[in-house]
Amino acid sequence: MFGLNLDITGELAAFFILAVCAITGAVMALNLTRVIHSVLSLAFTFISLAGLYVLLGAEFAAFVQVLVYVGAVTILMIFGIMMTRHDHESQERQRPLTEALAGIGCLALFGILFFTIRGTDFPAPAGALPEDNVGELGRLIFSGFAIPFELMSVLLTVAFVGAVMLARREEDDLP
Amino acid sequence: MLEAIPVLSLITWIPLAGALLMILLPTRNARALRWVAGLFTAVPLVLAIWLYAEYKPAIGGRPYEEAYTWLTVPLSRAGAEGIASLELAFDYLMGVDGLSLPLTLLTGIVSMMALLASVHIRKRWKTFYVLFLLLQTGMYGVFLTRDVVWFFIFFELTLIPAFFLIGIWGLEGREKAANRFLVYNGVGSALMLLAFLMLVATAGFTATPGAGGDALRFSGSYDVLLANLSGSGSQSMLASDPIFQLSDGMRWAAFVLLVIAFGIKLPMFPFHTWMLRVHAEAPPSIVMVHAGVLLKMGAYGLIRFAAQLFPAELREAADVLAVLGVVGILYGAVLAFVQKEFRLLLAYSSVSHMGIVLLGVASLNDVGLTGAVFQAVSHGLIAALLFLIVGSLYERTGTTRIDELGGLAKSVPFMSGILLTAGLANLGLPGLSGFVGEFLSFLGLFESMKVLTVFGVLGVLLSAAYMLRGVMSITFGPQSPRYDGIKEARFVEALPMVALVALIVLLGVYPSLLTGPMQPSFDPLVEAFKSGVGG
Amino acid sequence: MATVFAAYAWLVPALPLAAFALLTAFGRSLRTTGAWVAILASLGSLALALLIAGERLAGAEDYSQSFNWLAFGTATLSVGIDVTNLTSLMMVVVTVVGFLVNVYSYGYMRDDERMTVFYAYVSLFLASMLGLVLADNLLMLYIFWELVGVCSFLLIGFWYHKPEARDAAKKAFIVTRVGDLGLLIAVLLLFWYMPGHALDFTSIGNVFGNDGGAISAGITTLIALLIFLGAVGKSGQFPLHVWLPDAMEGPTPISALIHAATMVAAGVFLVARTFVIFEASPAAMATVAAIGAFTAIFAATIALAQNDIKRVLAYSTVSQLGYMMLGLGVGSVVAGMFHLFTHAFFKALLFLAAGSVIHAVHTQDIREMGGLGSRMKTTAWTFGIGALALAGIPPLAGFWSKDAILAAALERNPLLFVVGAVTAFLTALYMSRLFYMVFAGKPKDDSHAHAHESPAVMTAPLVVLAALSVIAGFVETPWYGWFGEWLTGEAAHHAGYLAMIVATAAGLLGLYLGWLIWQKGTIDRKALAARMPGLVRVLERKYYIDEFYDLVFVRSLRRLGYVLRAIDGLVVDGAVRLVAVTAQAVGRLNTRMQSGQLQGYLLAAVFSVVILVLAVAGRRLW
Amino acid sequence: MTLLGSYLTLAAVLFCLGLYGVLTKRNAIVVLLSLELMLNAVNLNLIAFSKYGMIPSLTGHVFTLFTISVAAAEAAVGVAILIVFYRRRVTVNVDEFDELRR
Repeated sequence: MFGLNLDITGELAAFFILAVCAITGAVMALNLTRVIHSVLSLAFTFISLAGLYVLLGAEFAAFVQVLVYVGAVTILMIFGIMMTRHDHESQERQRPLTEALAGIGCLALFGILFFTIRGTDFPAPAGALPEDNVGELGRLIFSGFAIPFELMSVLLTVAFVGAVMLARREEDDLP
Repeated sequence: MLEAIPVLSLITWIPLAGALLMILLPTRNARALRWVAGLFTAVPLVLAIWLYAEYKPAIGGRPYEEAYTWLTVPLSRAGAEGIASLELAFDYLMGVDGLSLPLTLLTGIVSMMALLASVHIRKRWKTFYVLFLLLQTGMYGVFLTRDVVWFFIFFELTLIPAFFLIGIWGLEGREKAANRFLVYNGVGSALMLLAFLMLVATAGFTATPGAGGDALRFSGSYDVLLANLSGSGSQSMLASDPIFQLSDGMRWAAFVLLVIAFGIKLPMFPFHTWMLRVHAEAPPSIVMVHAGVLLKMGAYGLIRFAAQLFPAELREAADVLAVLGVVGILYGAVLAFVQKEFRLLLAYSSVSHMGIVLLGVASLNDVGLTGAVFQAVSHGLIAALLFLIVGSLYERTGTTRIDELGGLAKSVPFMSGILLTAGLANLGLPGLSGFVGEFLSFLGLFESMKVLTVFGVLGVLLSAAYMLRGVMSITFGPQSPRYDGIKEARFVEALPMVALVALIVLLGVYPSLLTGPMQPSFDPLVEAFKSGVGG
Repeated sequence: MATVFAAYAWLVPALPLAAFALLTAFGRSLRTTGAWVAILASLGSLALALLIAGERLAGAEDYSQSFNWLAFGTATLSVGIDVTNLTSLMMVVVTVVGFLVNVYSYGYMRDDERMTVFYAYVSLFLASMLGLVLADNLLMLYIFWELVGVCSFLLIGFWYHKPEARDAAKKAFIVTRVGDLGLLIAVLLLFWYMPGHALDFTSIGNVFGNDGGAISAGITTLIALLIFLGAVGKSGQFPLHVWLPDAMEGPTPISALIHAATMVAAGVFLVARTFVIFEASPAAMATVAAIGAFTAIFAATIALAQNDIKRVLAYSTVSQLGYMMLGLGVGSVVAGMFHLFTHAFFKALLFLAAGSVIHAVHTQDIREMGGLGSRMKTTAWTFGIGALALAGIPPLAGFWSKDAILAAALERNPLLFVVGAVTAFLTALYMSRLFYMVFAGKPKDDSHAHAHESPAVMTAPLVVLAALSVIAGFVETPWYGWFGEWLTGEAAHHAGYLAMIVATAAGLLGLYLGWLIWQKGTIDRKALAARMPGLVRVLERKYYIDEFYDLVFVRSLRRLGYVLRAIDGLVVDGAVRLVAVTAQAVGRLNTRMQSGQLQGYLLAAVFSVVILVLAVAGRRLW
Repeated sequence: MTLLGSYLTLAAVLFCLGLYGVLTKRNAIVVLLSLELMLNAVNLNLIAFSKYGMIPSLTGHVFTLFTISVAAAEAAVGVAILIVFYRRRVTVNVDEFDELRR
């Protein structure tokens, strides 16, 4: 599957560029010491993923991805950073054992996933997605998935209220 | 007439209904609570007596059986050939036979007596009676259900109320005693569950041949297990499939698990230590139920499951069981001899007497099995009586230590007389019920293991030594002035005492009353022992 | 002749049983009425027993009747009654003595506030004893055997507040239980070896009577010895005799009824009842004879050195029971049962007379008595008759029965005969000692000077028994073997006059020597005792057998108990605690791993997932 | 031959990177971010399957949308908790998050 006899199509090329961007962003987010940098490089990853979504024909998902992740989540995180102090990050204790174990665990998990993916013979898709998939998506959400959708809105409201309640500074809540 | 109503279910569930009703009653009114508890204990007892009177040994318990399917879970066919459908069923099966009938009656009697004795309970009556009624449902259920899943449920149902009853209303060391009780019995239950799962998964199926293969139905029905394990079960082309055959190793594993599980409950020799604390610390009315009925669930389980399902294995292991029984008899007796606390003396005495039950089971003949059940019932009554008196004495004197008591025959001649009678019954005096059980067990075992029996018979001598030492130190001799003013038994205490003594005498003089219904139930089992084939 | 009354034989034990039930239920409110109930019940039994015996004398058929008691698939245990000459004889003995003792107790126990309890116990005893006698099979006999034991236990411990009575009762119960175990095992053996699991005496007689073909010789001997072990326990034979003297802590009428006339004789009765088994085993017969002879002489020597009036009589009882065993052991049921028959009367008489003495002087120590003969004429006279009968002086009852045993022994084994003769001499010696120390001489204590004769309700039974002690022997004399013929169907053989002469001579010699020592003072007994201090002490301490048992059995059992208790606590329970401690340690270790930090938990979860996936689906990856 | 395998592999890479971050990072904000990364990897899978799966369907898209919404809610609550925690302990170090133990 990863043999060199692949035809270099436009999709492939775009996939590779975006994949490299996404991975780079993620790796940098983990490696950078300052939190704000991490957030920004992760935002880069999110954007790359949005590109991949477009590539996969999920324009609406890509749109939401940019809107929510890059627009909302990242900004939320930055606010979070701004409201807390991060001046002792440099003198962090090193935990080589934990890190090594976590590395081994993650690599092992990746190995399993990789070999599984490689060993699986994916059948060709039996059809194609509709051309106007945003409209189709809308119909789907408001018909078949109407109840989950409504529940989702309730969840968001509750989360919103909850977040406000939690973060509200109360006089008798001070340390 | 009794056949027309679901009498077994009524016996089992009426106490539970009483418990639910009682939750609704006001807590303050102890009198009303007591009457309600009494009513809901008395009704099953009356039904049990009625059932006992109606029961025809020749017909068996068939007219009273109840069977309902509660829930079926279809299982995937797992690709096997020749199976039309496969389902896992949870049935509600109730049944009675000569083995469970006497124990059901015992449960009713002892529960009633313990309820009368519970006048000593001075705090939180309501909770006490609710738990007590729950416990009754569990005990009746254990003896009356014919489904291993329900057996397990009922078995556990006895555990939890008993735990709280010991832990809340016990004497000084109650928490520890309750913990011991729960841990040991929990282990026992776990082993039992494991064995049951093994059995249900391999031998719990019935196959109905049909178009497109057999319809297989797995359930916990005891009768199905019995039939399949003895090879006389439903014939399916799958019955010969190795998956549905317990290998020898598996059979042995299940057998040993069951023996240990019920051995803990009995208690069998090395597993007895939990029961000492319970005997010593639990409130008297609960010890009555505990020694009177709960321990007998071990005996019942041993015969019902270990013996009836695995006669061939039991035959192989009979020597070991008999040795354990004899060791238990002598060990318990010698230890009882040196105890200073009367309740502990009685606890070790129970160890000793349950060893006799084990002997009866290990004897592999109808005499011994009759003896084992008789001994179980008789010891239930005697232990209940003994602890009833112990409770009454403790309430008056604040101690049951042998060296602190003495000469009580002076101030409480009636109770002393009852105590002496109970002691004599416990040491196996002929004419009282204790003798019949012992004698039959020894008689049964003597057929195959003569020398061992002689050692067991030595226990009879030792039991005389420790019982007389205990009883006579309390009632005979000069009375300490401390106990001059103590009062004789009240009517509500005297009534169960007299009733129990009367029963003990009755069974001692006319044992056929109890053995009559048992006999036919043992016949197939004895046949199986003789032929050596499972079943 | 038709069996008219035998059909009602079950009433003989049932009457006292009913009295027992009545007294137990309403005891407290009855008092003297209760005593009358018991007395009337025993009178009823006596009358019926006499009627049955009369019927049998006229030659009625044996009567038996039985019911299923317990049924199994394979066998049936039954209960039933069996009226034969042997059982009707025993019935008469028991009811006569029982009735007389009941009457006597009315005077003796008059001041005791628990008199109805006493009568209840006595009635229960009579019922059990009569049940034992009538039992038609060994199991039923065993049941009543234990019941009489427990009645004996209850009555010994009647004065429960006395620690000695408590200990004596306990001892009596446990020591006899040792013997009972033998009987129990014999029953078990018989059940499995007898064809058809039959335990009734008729079947036993048939099986063993036909030279025991069905059962091997070894098993026969074993069964016989085990049955004999039961008899040894009940009849106070060596080495299980230790309980009987202690049993004298009970009220004296009880000593007369249970521990002299009836229950202790049950062992002899048992051997007689199962005599076919013994006859089938020469070894068992030899054992019975040897144990009997040894017990006879052994107990007689102890009786010489005891100072408690009842203990002397108790050892005398042990000795005489040994005599009966000797009689049985040399093969003569007639001799053994005859001696049982006569002994019941004169020993009951002696005990009741002793009770009369104790009632008067409130002590049991013969060293404190003396000179009572003049104040208690009836008692003294009747006691004297009893003593002479016991000493075997012709023509009193004891002479004839003792002669029958000695004659039988001479026929079988001269050594046993010599032992018997020496015992007869010793018996006469200690009886004369007892008589002289109690009734002759001067009062040792002023208070005893005012002792007076007991009321008529107590002396009347003495007179009746004395009369019986005189005449009871004439039913079986060397010239008139009617008793033996009636009992066994064949006349007893008598070895001529040698035994008779020797027995009489031994008795007279003993009496004379006793007269010399304790009455005339020709032989100074203090000097005699000083010559053999060791022997006297050994005899006084009863050969240290109690001490020996205490050391070997009681103490070692208790020590074993302590060891086992330690083991139970440390090993059996310890193993459990070890499991608990291990579980706790594991738990503590786990607590430390529970740092509360999510990342640690998650890491563990990741590894778990990896391992799980590899374990479940690892093979499919490659 | 589709690119499905490649997308899945990429998602696996991102997932494992996110997991590594969650496991090792001290800063609670970075942990939250890594969590988002893992969720994104899942989303990528969903969308990839919705196009290249055996039966292409828009259900994957719908699920992605839901996931994103939940992730947003989660991030909001997460940050709020973080701030509350910071107010109490004056740190955002995950090592100090041991309330489960107390």
